[in-house]
Parts: sequence; C-alpha cells; structure tokens
Amino acid sequence: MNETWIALKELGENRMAAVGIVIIVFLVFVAFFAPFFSPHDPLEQNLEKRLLASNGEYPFGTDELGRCIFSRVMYGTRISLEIGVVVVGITALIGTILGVISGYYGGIVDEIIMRAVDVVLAFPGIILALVIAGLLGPGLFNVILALAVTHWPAYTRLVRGMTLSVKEKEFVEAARALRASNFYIMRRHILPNCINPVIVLATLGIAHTIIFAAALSFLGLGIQPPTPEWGSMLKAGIPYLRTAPFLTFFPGIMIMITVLAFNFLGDGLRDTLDPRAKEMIMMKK
Amino acid sequence: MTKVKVEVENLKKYFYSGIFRKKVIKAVDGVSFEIKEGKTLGLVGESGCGKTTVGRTILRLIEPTEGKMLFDGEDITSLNGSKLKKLGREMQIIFQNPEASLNPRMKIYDSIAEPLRIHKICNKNEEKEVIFELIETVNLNEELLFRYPHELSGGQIQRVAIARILSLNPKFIVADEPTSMLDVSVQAQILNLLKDLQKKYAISYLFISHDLEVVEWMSDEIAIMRKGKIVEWK
Amino acid sequence: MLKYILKRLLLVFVVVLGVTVVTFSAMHLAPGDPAEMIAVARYGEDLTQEEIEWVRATEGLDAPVYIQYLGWLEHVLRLDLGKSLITYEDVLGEILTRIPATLVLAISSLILSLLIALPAGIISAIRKNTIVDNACMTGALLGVSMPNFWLGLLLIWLFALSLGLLPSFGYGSIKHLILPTITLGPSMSAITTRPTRSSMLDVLNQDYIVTAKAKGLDERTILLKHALKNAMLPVITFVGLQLGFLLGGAVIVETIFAWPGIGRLLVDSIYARDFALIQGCVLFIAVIFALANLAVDVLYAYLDPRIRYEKK
Amino acid sequence: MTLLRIEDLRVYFNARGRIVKANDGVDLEIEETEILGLIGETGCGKSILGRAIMGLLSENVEIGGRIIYKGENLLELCEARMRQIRGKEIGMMLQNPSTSLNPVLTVGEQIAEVYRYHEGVGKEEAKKKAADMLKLVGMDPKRMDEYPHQFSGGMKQRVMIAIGLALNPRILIADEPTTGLDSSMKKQILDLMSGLIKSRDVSMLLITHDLEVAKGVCNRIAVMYAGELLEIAPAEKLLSEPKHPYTQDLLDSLPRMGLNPIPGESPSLSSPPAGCRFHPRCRCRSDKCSEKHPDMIGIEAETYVRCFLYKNDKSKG
Repeated sequence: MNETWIALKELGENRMAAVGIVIIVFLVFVAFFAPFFSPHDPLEQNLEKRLLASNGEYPFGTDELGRCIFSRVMYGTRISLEIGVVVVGITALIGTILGVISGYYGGIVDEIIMRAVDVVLAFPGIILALVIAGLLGPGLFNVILALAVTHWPAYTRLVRGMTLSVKEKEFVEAARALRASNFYIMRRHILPNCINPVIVLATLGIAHTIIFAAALSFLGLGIQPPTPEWGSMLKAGIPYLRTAPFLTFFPGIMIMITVLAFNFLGDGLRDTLDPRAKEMIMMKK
Repeated sequence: MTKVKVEVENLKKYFYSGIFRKKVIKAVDGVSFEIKEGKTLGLVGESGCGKTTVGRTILRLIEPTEGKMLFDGEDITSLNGSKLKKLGREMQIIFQNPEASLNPRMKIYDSIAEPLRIHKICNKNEEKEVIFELIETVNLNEELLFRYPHELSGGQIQRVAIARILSLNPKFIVADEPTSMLDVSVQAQILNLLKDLQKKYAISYLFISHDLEVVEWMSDEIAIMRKGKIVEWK
Repeated sequence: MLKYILKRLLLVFVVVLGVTVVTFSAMHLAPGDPAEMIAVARYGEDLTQEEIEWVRATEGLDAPVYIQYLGWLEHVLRLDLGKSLITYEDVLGEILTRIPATLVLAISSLILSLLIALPAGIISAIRKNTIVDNACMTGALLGVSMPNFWLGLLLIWLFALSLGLLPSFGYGSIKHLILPTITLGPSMSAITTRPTRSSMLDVLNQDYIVTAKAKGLDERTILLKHALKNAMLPVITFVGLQLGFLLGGAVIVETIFAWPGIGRLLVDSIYARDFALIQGCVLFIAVIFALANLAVDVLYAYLDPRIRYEKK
Repeated sequence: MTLLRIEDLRVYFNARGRIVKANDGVDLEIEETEILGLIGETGCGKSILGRAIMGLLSENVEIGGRIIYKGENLLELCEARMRQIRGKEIGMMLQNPSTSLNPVLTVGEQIAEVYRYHEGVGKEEAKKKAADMLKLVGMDPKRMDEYPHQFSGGMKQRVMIAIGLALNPRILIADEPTTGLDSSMKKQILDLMSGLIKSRDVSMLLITHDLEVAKGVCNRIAVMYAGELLEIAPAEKLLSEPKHPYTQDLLDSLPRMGLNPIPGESPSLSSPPAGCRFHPRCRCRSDKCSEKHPDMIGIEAETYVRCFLYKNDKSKG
C-alpha cells in the first residue's frame, strides 16, 4: 500500500482530525457560496430594524446599523480564511527556504538569517504585528504584511534545526560523495525530510494567524468596517454588550470554531506525521 | 607489477575550535600510504583515532589542512568543478550506519537510480535494466525495490548501498566500518560480497574498522592508527 | 557561566537594536506626512502649511531618517526616551508609571496558568490515552482556540453585566484583577499543557526510568524524584518563550478591561501616532522580553547539571 | 540448584495490527552462582526476555507461561511484591549506561537511594554504603557527588554495576553490558563483573549478541533465534561442539573461523516461517523441517537442542 494513503487513512481514523476536516470543508463551502446562501446583503443597513434578536428574517439578529449578522458572519468566513491561507502560504514558503539555506550552508549566511530571526522573535509576535499594522494603517494588505513579517521565523527556526540534523545523516554525505549539487541535495534529500513538521506547523499556523488577524481588527488596526470581519464585528458590539450580547456572541463563536478546526487538524496531523509518535512503545514507561 | 591506485602523502587535518580558533584538534596528523589496484588497505584504530577523517578526506568530503592525495597518479588535492564531479564516479564510500545511509523518504529503486541520474549515465529505459542487474549482483530480491528503507534489514540496506555505488563502476571504495552495526551472520555476507566485487572489478578498498580480526581477514596490508598517526604496519 | 551571560547580554543588545530599527523604519514607511499627523493630533484639523513646517522643524523631522534614528539612539543611551509628541509628557516617566500594572497582570496570569497547565500536563502524561488525558488535551485545544478578546467580553457580560459580581473595568483592587487574569491565564495554560505532557511522556520513556523501576522504587518516587525534574527542564524554556504571549495578551486584555498598563499605552500611542511613545514602548517591551528570556535561560542552565558543570 | 525457572514464556504484542511474538515458548533455568549467557542476533527477543523477568514490559504486552522464583510465579505477583524483588532479589543493568543513569541526580544518590528505599536506612548510612559500593567497582568514592555526564562510558558502566549489585541480589540481569565500549574497556568491565559476581555468589543472566563476550565468562550458553531457544549447553561444549546448525553457522561466521556467512536474513517476529524457524537458512534442512516445528530435546548431559537432526535421549537431559 501507498505511504500517503496509509497516512491519510490514519488521519481519517483520528477522530479530532476528522472533525477538523469536516468543519474546514464546511467553512470553505460557506466562504465560497456566501453570496448564494446569505439571506441579506452584508452591507445593507436598515436602521428601523437595528439590534433585533434572532428571528425568522434574521437568523442571528441584526447589528447596530440593522445589518444581518448571519450574512455578515458568513462573509466574514471569506476574509479570515483568506488571510490565514495567504499568510501561511507566504511565510511557510519563505521561512522554509530560508531555514534550509541557513542550516545547510551555515557560516555567515546562517548568522545573518538567524540574527534576523532573533530580531523578530525578540518581540512578542502580536505586538510587532500590532505596531506594523498600526503604523502602516488599516487594510487587508497591511494586515497580511504585518502577520507575514511576524510569522516566517517560526518556520525558519524549525526547518533549520531539522536541516542541521538531516545534514549529518550519512545519506546526505553519500549524496555529496556522488557529487550531487548543493541545490539537488537540498531539494531531494533535506527538504523531503523536513516537510512533515512544516505541514503540521502550517496547519496550526493558519489557526494562529486567524486569531491574530481578528485581534488586529478587534483593536481597530486591521480590517475596517463596514467590511464584514469577525474581529471588527466584535469591537462594534462592545457598546451593546449589556443590551444585545448576540452582537459579540456570533462572530466570537465563529472565530473559535474556525480556529478550533485548524487546531484539531494540526493536532491530528502531528500524531500521524510524527514518526516518533508512530513508534510503538512496548517497553514499560 | 600492479599499479598504485591511491596515494596519500603526509595528510593532515586539524580542527580548530574556541572563540579565537586557538584550540586545535589534530584529527589526522601526517598520514601517508598507498593502495595498489585491486588491493585492500585496512585502517584500524579505536574510536576517535582519526581513521574516519582519513577516509572522508581522501574523498574530498572534508578538505585537508595539509598534504597531498593522488589518484591514478593525478593530484586530486585541489580538484574542483566538473573534474571533481567526474572523480565521484571513480571513488566512492560505504557507511557504517545502515539506518542513516539511505534517504528514508526515497524508495529503494530511486536510491539506487540516484547516481545514474546525477551522472546522467543512462536514459530512463536503460535505467530499469541497469538497476535490475545491479541488485542481482548484490543478491537482493526485486521485491525490495519498491519499498522504503525502514522496511529493510541492516544487511539488506548495506547491499543497496553497495549496489548504488556500483552503478558508477568505481575503482576505489572507502568502506567505513561497513559491518560494525550488523549481526555476525550478516557481517560475513557483506564482507564476502565486498571481496567478490573486488575480484570481479579490480576495486581497491580502504577498509576502516575497529575490529582487528575483520580487518585482518579483509586486507592485504594493515595500518594501525592512534591519535591521528599511523603507529604500526602489518 | 559569566561568559555565557555576557554573550547573551550582547545578543540582547543587538536584537533590541534590530527591533527599534524595524519600528523606526515602519514609522517612516507609513503613509502620510508624520509632521502633519502630529500637528493634527496636537492642534486639530485647521492648520496652515507654516504650522506643519514648524512642527517638522521643531521635532527634527526634516533630517534624513538615519540621522533621526541616530539622534534618538543617542538620547536612549543617556536614558532619555524623549517626550510624547502630543502630550509633551516624558516618555520614560509615562512608561514607568504603567509598568507595575502590566507586571501585576502578567504575574498573576502566569501563576494561574502554571497552576492549571503543570498538573494537567503531568496527569495526562501519566494517564496517557485515558479519559483524563483526552479531556485535558481537548480542553487545551479549546483554550488555544478561544480568542482571549472574546473570552474577555464574555466574562464581562456574565460576571459584570449580568451577575454584577465583579467590576468590568478599572484597576486598583483584587476584584479588578480577577477578570483580566481569568482571561489571560487559562489561555496561556492551554499553550503550556501540551509541551508539559509531551516532555513528561518523553522522560517516562527514557532508560533511566526503567533503571529506577529495576531498582524496585515505587511509582511515587519514580515520578517525583526521577521524572519530574527532568521533565520540567524543557518546560522552563517553553514558559520563557510564552512570556511573549503574556505580554501580547496583555495588550488586548488591558484594552478590554481599561487596565492602565504598558500594553494599553502602546495601543493608545499607535492610535494617536505618537511616534516617540510608540518607539519607547517598543524598546521597553523588547528589553523586558529579552531580559526575562535571559533569566529563564540562566535558570535553566543552573538547574541542569549537564550545563552547570560543563566547563571544568 | 535452580534459582529461577522460566516455563513456556510467551510475550506477544501488537505492532500496527500485527502480532509480534517476541518470545514464543521459552524454557530456561538459571542455576545458583552460574553465569548464563543468552546469545542472539538483533531483534530475536533476548532483551524482552530480560525485561519480562523483571516485570518491566508495558501493559499492552500479553505475557503467558510462568517465571518461578523461590516458589512464586513472578508473572502473577502484585506490583508491590514485585517491587520488593526488583533490585533486592533480582538486579538489572540496562544496555546503554549513558541513557540509563538519571542526568539530574548525582551518581552517589542514584546508588544510595536503593539502600534508603529497600533497607530503610538513613541518609548518611546510605551514602556511606554507596561510597563502599563505588570503591568496590574500582571508582573513587570522592566522585559520588558528580553527575553522570562527568564520567566516561566505562565509568558509567561501573556505576551501573554498583547499582545492580548494591543490595547483593541473587540474580543480576545484564543486557549487553559492553556495547559502545572499546575492546580494552570491554575486557576490564567483563572481568570486573564476573569477579564481583563470583565473589558474592550471585548468578547472572548475560544477554549479548557478541559471542566473544559470552566466551570468556559464561558457564552455560543459551542460543536464541526468532523468539525461541535453539540450543542450551555448557559454554565450553557449545563453543567447541555446537549441535544446532544455526549455532554451528553462527560460530563459522566469526572472523577467526573464516567469515562464512549464513545465507538470508533473520525472519520477522510477526511472521516467522512455519516449521523450524531456521529452516529457510539451514544447510541441513529436510522436508520435515518446513512442516513440523521441532521440540527442544535433551541429547546429552545438560545439552538441549531444537532440531530434527537429533534424537531425544531420555536417559540424560
């Protein structure tokens, strides 16, 4: 049987991962078909119907400007998933490449890359993102940029560490004895042996990024109203916390479910992809 | 008279450490020897005596601090570029640890095909034929070709390692403790295989081991190393 | 050991320098004319070009960026972080008055998180693959997935607005501390639980635990004496790294609960685009974070005999 | 006198859906004051046997058969009773001294705690006894406050010996005590162990893959292959006139005997061949070997072999 197939099967048997996958598929579906299924235009205001509780017309009620919370929450899925996937895509790619280069070549290249990593990691991630996003001004692009700047070092650090250990393995030395080029060795030998933990980290990274992005918007430094975004919806709901708590309830639970789904999946991947976990422990602990 | 295949003159390899690079470890400290065509030089010593460094240096996997290395009379001490790549077809190495000597994420077939692909020795169609021939030479079952290394035993992996470098038709092989992690019954298989190949293809070996008995059985000449120097010839 | 600490301090210096360069560049890459923004913040929208130019000249904003940076750095080395561009308050003084509030919140949250995470992690490792373990791990995942800004709002809604038990914002008494701590502590504990568990599992699979069993020692001695200390070593480093999470979380929690700490100061200064204050906060947070991590590493080195007795 | 008797020991566990039969019907006795060598190649189940005696296999492992020590079946004992036996009655040294000593405790403490725990003596008393033990294994007792990483491999192995023998157990199980040591150090450690064991009337089960190690020290040797024993005989006899074809071939594959290989590979413990487990590699096989599983039979005094080439001699055995 094929290795990938076995891994996928094991993943499916992992209950949490399966739940995660189902939720993620559902969310992607929602994001994709939001225009078809949302009962209202998420931007459509109706001041006569403001702050209504859940009813037949508005399943999750209406906000302070009479917009349909259900529709806004649906559209919010789009922006959160988009930020998560784009940021992780960019950072995982750049971070991994830098990590392989840093670990493989060592010396001055390593020194420069790792000092850059230190600088970024010397600072609590969310605060750096906050400062960057705050200074550059609100907007989708700036949020993505701020999160990308703060997220790449995680991959670089991880991959560098793995590269250092894989590099010492004899099969890499064998490839050098075969006079394979450095690029070949990195691509064929180092990278494939680092990729599993990167996949795990990237999955968990999507979860992380979605929370960060929502936090930025919550603080008013990310996506701005009237764009339907969960973090900024939460912020807008604060003044009505006493009278209309559902304004903050629905976006909050959406963030949590989304993040939880990616965390479930990442956790399941960690169990299936991590060879150490696979090893059967037969001696008594 | 058989001709000299490999010649090493006053080889030195120092490792420097510490903040000011002042700490010196003399891993290899003036080693000279020659290996004739189709013959085996055994290199014996306890762990940390520098025998492994000698093997790596000859293959130019480590750059020597001082000294000269000749292959077929040609100075290879500072060869580079395409000439060094070509040298890769002539000189090869077999490692100690079977678990680490094959890429765990590559199928056995691809591991064996790798040298052929790197050196562009044959096209895709011929490749298959060559590989099947190779595994027959080292006495491996075809079924194993489409498995991953962790599904093989140590002895089988060592055969794969031998098969893959044989595709290059090397004339000199450094065997760095090739059986020290294998069971005795399997050790004998591998050592016999190495000897058969030597007869068949006139390969010269530098056979590195800590086990004097094994070296005595394998080698035409034996050098004993201690603290970076050859202290005794047998 | 001393050499190690000195080396690390040097690194802290380099890194803090790097962080300030990044923020300084971000400020100047930011769209808009800084002089105009400051002038608007100070005097309102109705401005003449002369007034803006006057601000530019008095604040030294007409010099090239690197001159501005070097000038700032020179003042920093004399422990002068400058004055707020908007309120003219002394930046250092302003920060120092905010630090205690942040420390109180951070320490109480850290204690709460460790009180939850360590027992949970250790118990789930010992009772691996039981209901207890699954419950702890699911709880941890839930905790990690819970945005703390939302949790904060839920807590305010429940305990302050609905039940009226606790104040929803402010600073001063233990009561004020409870909700912010419950917002921050458990989510941090959720992050620490898993590494604690895996570290403990790792240790329990080591040969020396088997040796301890072969000696005939009982479960309790093996766990408390042989396993725990080994398992806690990596957790210490991890907690050090999580201090960043704590500071980051503080920014959000302080904003929600109107807690007068440095995090809220930073957010407010970003809103106001008060560059001097932003730069000061960034510098301070970076230094605190770096020193805390250094302290953690020294503690680690001290507790681990393999490092303590390395040079002999 | 038999000190410990293993009867029909079966250790099975589940590895990714396959049943691995690590020990499959092992019968073995350890006599008083003897050194019994258990020889076998990688993955034949010899270490599992050692751990099974100590009750150190995890719960998901299925264990059958009996291990009788002083009239008690160790496999049926409660954990509390088993703890009294571990260390005090049966000591154990694990394979790798670098990983088998706790890195954050001083070596003195790791010896002393045995006395405190089993004999209930005070801190000072235990420390003194630990110092004596260190002296006994040829180490400077002044170093007892140092940590394991400050010692060399051979020294750490000495500490392991001190721990294993601290309470003067009746049996010491030593699992590959010389792996990772250079040949000169190997000899020192073996001499030290066998000397101490003889002078203290302790029996030892020496588990090793190295025939050379077993040769110098063992009184009797048992040969294990694919989860079962193939031959048990007095050491001299086994090495000079091996009976089982596997034992013969194993000896022949040693360098000094001409490095004659045994063809093929050891079978996996989850799918051993039918009949005699060695038959696919055996040069003496007949049709019967692939069909029927041979029993262990006594053929001469103290010599047992599991092979159809031999006939049971009931008068002896």
